[in-house]
Amino acid sequence: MIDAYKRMMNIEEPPAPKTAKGFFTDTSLCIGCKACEVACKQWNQLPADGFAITGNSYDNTGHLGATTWRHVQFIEQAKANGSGQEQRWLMMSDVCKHCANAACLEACPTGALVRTEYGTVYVQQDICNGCGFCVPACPFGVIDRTPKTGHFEAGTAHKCTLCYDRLKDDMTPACAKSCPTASIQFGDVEELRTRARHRLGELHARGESKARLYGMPEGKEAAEVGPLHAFFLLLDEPQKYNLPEVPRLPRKTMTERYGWSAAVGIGFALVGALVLGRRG
Amino acid sequence: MAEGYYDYPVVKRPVWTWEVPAYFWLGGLAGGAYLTAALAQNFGSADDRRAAGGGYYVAAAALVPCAPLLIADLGRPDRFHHMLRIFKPLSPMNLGAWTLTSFTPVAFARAASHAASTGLLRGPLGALARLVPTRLAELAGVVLGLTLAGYSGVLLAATNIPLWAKSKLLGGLFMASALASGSAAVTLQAGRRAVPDATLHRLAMIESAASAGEMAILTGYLVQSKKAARPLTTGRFAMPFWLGAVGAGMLLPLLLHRVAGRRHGRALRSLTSAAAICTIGGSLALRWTIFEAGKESAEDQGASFDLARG
Amino acid sequence: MGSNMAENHPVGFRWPMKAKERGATLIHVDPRFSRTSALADLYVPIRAGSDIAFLGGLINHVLTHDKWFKDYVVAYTNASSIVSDDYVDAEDNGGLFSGYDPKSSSYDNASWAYAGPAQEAKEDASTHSGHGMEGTSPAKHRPARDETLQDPRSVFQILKRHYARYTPQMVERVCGTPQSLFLQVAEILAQNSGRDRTSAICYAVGWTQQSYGAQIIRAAGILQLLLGNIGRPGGGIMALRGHASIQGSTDVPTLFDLLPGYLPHPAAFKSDDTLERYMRESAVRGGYWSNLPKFMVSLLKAWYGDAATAENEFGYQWIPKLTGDHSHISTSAAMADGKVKGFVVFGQNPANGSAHAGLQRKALTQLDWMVAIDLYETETAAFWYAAPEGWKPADVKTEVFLLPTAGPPEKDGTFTNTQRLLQFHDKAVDPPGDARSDLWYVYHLGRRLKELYSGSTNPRDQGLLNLTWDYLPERPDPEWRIKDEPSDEKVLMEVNGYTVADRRQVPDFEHLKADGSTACGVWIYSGVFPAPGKNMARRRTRTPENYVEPAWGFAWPGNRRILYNRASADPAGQPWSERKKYVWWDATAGKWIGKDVPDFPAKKAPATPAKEKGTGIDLHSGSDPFTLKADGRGWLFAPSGLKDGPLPTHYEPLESPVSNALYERQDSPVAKRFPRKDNAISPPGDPRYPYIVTTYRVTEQYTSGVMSRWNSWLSELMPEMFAEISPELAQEKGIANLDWITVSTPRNQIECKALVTRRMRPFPHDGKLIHTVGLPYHWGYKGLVKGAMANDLVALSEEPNVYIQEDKAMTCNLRKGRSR
Amino acid sequence: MAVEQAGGQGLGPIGRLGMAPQPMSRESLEKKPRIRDADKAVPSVCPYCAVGCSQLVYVKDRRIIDIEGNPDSPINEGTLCPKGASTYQYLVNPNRVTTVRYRAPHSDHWEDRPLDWAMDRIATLIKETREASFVERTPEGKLVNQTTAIATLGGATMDIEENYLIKKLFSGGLGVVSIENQARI
Repeated sequence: MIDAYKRMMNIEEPPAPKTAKGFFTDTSLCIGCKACEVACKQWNQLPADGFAITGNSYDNTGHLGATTWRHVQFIEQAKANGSGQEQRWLMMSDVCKHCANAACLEACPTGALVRTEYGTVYVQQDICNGCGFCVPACPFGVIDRTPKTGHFEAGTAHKCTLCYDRLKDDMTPACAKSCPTASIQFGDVEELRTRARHRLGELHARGESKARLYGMPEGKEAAEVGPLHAFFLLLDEPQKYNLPEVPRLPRKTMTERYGWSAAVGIGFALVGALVLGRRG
Repeated sequence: MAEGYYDYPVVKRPVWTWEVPAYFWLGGLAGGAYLTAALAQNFGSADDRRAAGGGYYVAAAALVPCAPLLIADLGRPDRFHHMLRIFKPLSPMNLGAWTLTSFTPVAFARAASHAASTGLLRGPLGALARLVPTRLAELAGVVLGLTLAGYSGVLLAATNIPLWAKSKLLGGLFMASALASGSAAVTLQAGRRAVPDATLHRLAMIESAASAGEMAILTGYLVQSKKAARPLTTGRFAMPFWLGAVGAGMLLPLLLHRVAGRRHGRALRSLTSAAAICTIGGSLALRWTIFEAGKESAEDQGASFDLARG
Repeated sequence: MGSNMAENHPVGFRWPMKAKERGATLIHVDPRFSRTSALADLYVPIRAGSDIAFLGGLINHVLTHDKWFKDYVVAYTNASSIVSDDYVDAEDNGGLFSGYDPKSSSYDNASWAYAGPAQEAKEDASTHSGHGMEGTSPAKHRPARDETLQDPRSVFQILKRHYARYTPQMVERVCGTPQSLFLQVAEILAQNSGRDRTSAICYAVGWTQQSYGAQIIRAAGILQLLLGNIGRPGGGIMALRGHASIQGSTDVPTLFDLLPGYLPHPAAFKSDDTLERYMRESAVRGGYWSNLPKFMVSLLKAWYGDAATAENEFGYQWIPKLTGDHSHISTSAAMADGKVKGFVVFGQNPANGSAHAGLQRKALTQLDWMVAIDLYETETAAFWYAAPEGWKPADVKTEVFLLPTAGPPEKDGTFTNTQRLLQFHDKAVDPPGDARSDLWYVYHLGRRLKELYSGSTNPRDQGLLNLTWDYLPERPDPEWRIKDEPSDEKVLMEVNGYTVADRRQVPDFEHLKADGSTACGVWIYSGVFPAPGKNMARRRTRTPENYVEPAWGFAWPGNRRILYNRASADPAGQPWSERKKYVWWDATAGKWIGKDVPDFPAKKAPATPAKEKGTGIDLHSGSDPFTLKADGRGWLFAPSGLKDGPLPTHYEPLESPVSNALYERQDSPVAKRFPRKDNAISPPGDPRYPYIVTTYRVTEQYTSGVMSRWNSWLSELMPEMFAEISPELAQEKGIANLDWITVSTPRNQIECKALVTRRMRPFPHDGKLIHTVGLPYHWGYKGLVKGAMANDLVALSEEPNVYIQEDKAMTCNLRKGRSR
Repeated sequence: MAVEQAGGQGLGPIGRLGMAPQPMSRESLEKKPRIRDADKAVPSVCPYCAVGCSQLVYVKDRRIIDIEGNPDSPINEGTLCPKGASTYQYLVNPNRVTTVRYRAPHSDHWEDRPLDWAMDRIATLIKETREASFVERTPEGKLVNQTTAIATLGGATMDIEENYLIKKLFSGGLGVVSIENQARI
């Protein structure tokens, strides 16, 4: 009976945990070439999302989505009549953050979203039934569902898998492998964090005063979603990159919201009992 | 000039379509009707019990389209059963699926046992229905029904959509709306049968209490949501929200009940029925407008930043 | 400068980025703030077309502030050489050098020669040119020198005078670059050069696609020689070439004015009527080019095999003689006039990618037949029905073939990259359907033509009939479906060269002979296949202990990674510094050793004196590193080889909104214009075309788009044609971001969307602002994404030395709205 | 595995239901990179710019299944730019021309023709044009043995062996002088 249920529900014993893997995306090294975007699409055989110019600098991708798992942002900062030296063109390759406390994973009703043995967050395509709850749950707007009628894995949720398939063979994820300037670094999360702290120190010493890390355990952005397994070195405030200051984990406030709901229910029951009981 | 990256939204627009608010509405209505019926069974007079007993039928009937609606909204409807792959109360969606799955048979059983007790259901089926442990079903049904009525708002709130997540009260609001519509449905069906005016008055009073509570919570909700409420209170959903959900769905029924409070007979029946229809419709309008405006809210970069400020 | 490396060579840019992390300073000098600028330590804006003024300013700074590397300059350059008394510098002649003939718009360069007896001066007066300039260098092998550099006729003094007016103020005026920024660049370069440090300059078509492109590169060469940055690790001038094997197709070459390995192509307008005269004219007594006869005869033996004998000049007469300028641009003009009947296009797209694309398309309609060979339907293949001109197919007579071809993993073959590195790529799969490799097409076309001509006794057909053409493998590889694929390695073995008698591969070009006993297809590549089964281009061995990585691929010549690397050691043969140690003289072993293959006779000691009576590099001393040069020295001043002057001089582009601030002469006196009705060029300061327009590429697309616009992953990243303009220009014209605009030149007009960005800036010039319009040229009328073609706006013109059009600086007008 | 890595910090016993232990699917357990069982990985060179990045072309059942940067290369060390990373689609693409297309003079459409026929026809056209335009001597009597009525253009994205044969055939064999390529552009 239980076996039949497990078979029907595709339930298997998860593998034993291994060292956590992640990305350190150092935007100070990004040249905006978008190799990561294409390498990702190539490896994962993702379709293009359409052909329209946005007019927003060189970013014609716009945002991460069900079939875009790396996205390079282009932030032009310049003053009128400013010299070239004051001008900045920030580039940043955005990706799923693989949060320690992942809102999408917590929202998932089917267990399609799992934390893998590498500590990453992964959508199991043979489980996901496309309920769509993970989509608004993500505080970063990463995960999305493909249209129900489409050529690519229709109707299920998608996002960066941190190349789960490649990790199984100790291969570097496609984006990090392709990155020509090591802006995307892949490795053991702990080691990457050490590297990131060191790098930040270097940049601060060089006078890059606005440089900061985003997604480290000590950062306030980790308050709810926890440290990010794909974290960033930014050259400006997180909002400039569309990153929330303190990304929310919905579960944190859920009890309270249930409480209000229950209170209303109980209150109504009491009122009802009172109204009916008065004459009864 | 946008604070963030051009005017791109921070969070993703929900992919859900009309089936979801429709399901929330019906599920809530079912839970509310069941609770009202159960309250009458346990606390009401014989008239009340007779009048409100139809609430079980309402609950069962309202549940019929729920599962199909929920399944229809899935990206992969063929995998609907994965909803029950694990038990994960942390996920309101999972909790809801389990609740719907368990509440539906309970509600049907209770409706059947009620039908058997009123003689509507005879023969072997009736005999079977009489075997249903009424008290247990009632208790279980009330808990499940309330959960079904109450989780939907929490589900929406358990996201990062500013309109849904900013206030603490969306769960309570949907619960109140569910109870209002559920009790209204009971009133409505009672009004079609020969029940004493006093019972109708009492049912109307319960409904009014729910509507008044809903009104109060809505006010709190809007206040708490602050600027995040703008897609709902202004813009293209403002009209259906203010006129439909608030005006026709809460204020009008309250007014009608106030008028009905001093009436009897036909007038009372007409007024309570009209109020009930308004409440039920308003409940749908509330769910639909908040749901749809939530999608617009997802595109509000500033509201998202606001929501996620430390 | 002249390159947008981060965007167009992103993986190449990996290395400057690494260097930056290790403390190097990256400077980007460019009209646009590009992705390269964003990553550079210093971004320096410069008005498009003013590069020589900028570089001249740097040269002047280095000279006047005594920042030049004296030991290097005195020993290794021709700074001390004395120039002919007849020489008149452009400074003293309104921007023209001596020897200018306004009628033919050309120079007689006799007066630019080193001072010497009349007879030798005459020997110098060659008209040879092109890539073979070094080989044909007639400069006197041991010119008179003044090592104190004080002689007013010395190159050093001429140089000083020539650039004296290229002051920071002048740079600011001409280039629009703030003086402070310019001086920063000058100081960084000066401080980062010398014994311990080197600086490198990277350029690309931002320089070459100007009417004085070669001279811009020359200016960089002068600067690098003065700073001691040539032949040394971390130094040099790096041409960032744009195509997988464009270096290879230049070396081999498929260029009209050259034979393989930069041998000058015989021409009827030179004294090339016999092989002997050709070789006498082309080979110089001094320097390595004295070996030219060995290379030429070996080439003829490779081509004509046994039919090439001493009696028939080794088949020399079967090689056609040039009768003029047969370059792509000139041929296009002739084609438009109906003078060309047949056209074979291998992986090219002139209907979109070449200058004056509209005229190119018209030219295609004048052909009798055209063969396009590509993986995709190009604009060129589709001109007869899809061109924007809207011709009715019924009115187009051209017979058109589109042959499907193979991509690199579908065939064996060798690419030569931008570092002269030959890398072999192995066949992984068969090409699909009827697609065949270009090698297959050329081989089987040749085979068929030989059949068609078989039996002909007409002398003019004998070249074809005698052409060695035995490339089919002994037995086809059973793995592949296509059985008649020629053996690529057989071709490469011919390219390497072999002994005629016993057909053994020659180990390198040192073993080639002028007596017909050796054959060699491309002498500079000799050594790539020194023995059967030993394909050096296919080597993929890492050498972690040596960053030069000598066992990865094969760099010509002779696997040398840095040319003239003798200059990495001081005249005594010792490294200039420990930090910059590269190649040095090992006195104990009596030979040159180091990280790289020494680009110098292996056992020639530093103290070896020049043999006054010798030939070739015996004429050079042991401290003359520039072995290809007749005098063994790096040329600050080019006494020969260039058609537009011995020293780079600032001229304005052929189309410019301003007049030349430095000279009376406005633009290049010898650049070729094509004065045709359909090729109007707007005059300087033309108010109808007040803006500068420059064309370029972006990372996400590739040239005319054939290799990227059929690719959805790339197309979605850059989906539409756009023009980049500054907010100032946008405001002046009432244009908002993404508005449609129309850009026009006297040739044509195109419409596209405006991308308004502060990355574009107006340049102040004499109190006015000069605006620049930036146009990527990736779009066309075929592909997943389509758009207007920037090359429609470009004029036919030719830089005089290398025949390249000017499209990095033109003038245009701009208006809001669509073109129709 | 540290709690932080596993995620779900601060979850109570109810919250952990369904999260720990967290079942996986068969597909997830069996997940593997598609190149694990490739028949071969063939070294190649990127067809785009001249940096010369080395690539590995993975082949299974005579089809390309993946193209990536070659980590052994001292030039790119496994990295690629977006164009290089898209090489797979450059080759495996439904828009590729895989038949010989022919458009007769004045015709308004392409037609597919056999490869052999096209090759014969092109050889004939070359011969005809050459015959009609060949110049042995200039009016001044200089031997030139050339034709200017045929021109070739290309190819900078082609192999040196191919360029060599083009030069050899068209120049040394046929007397064509206008042999040019992208380097001139």
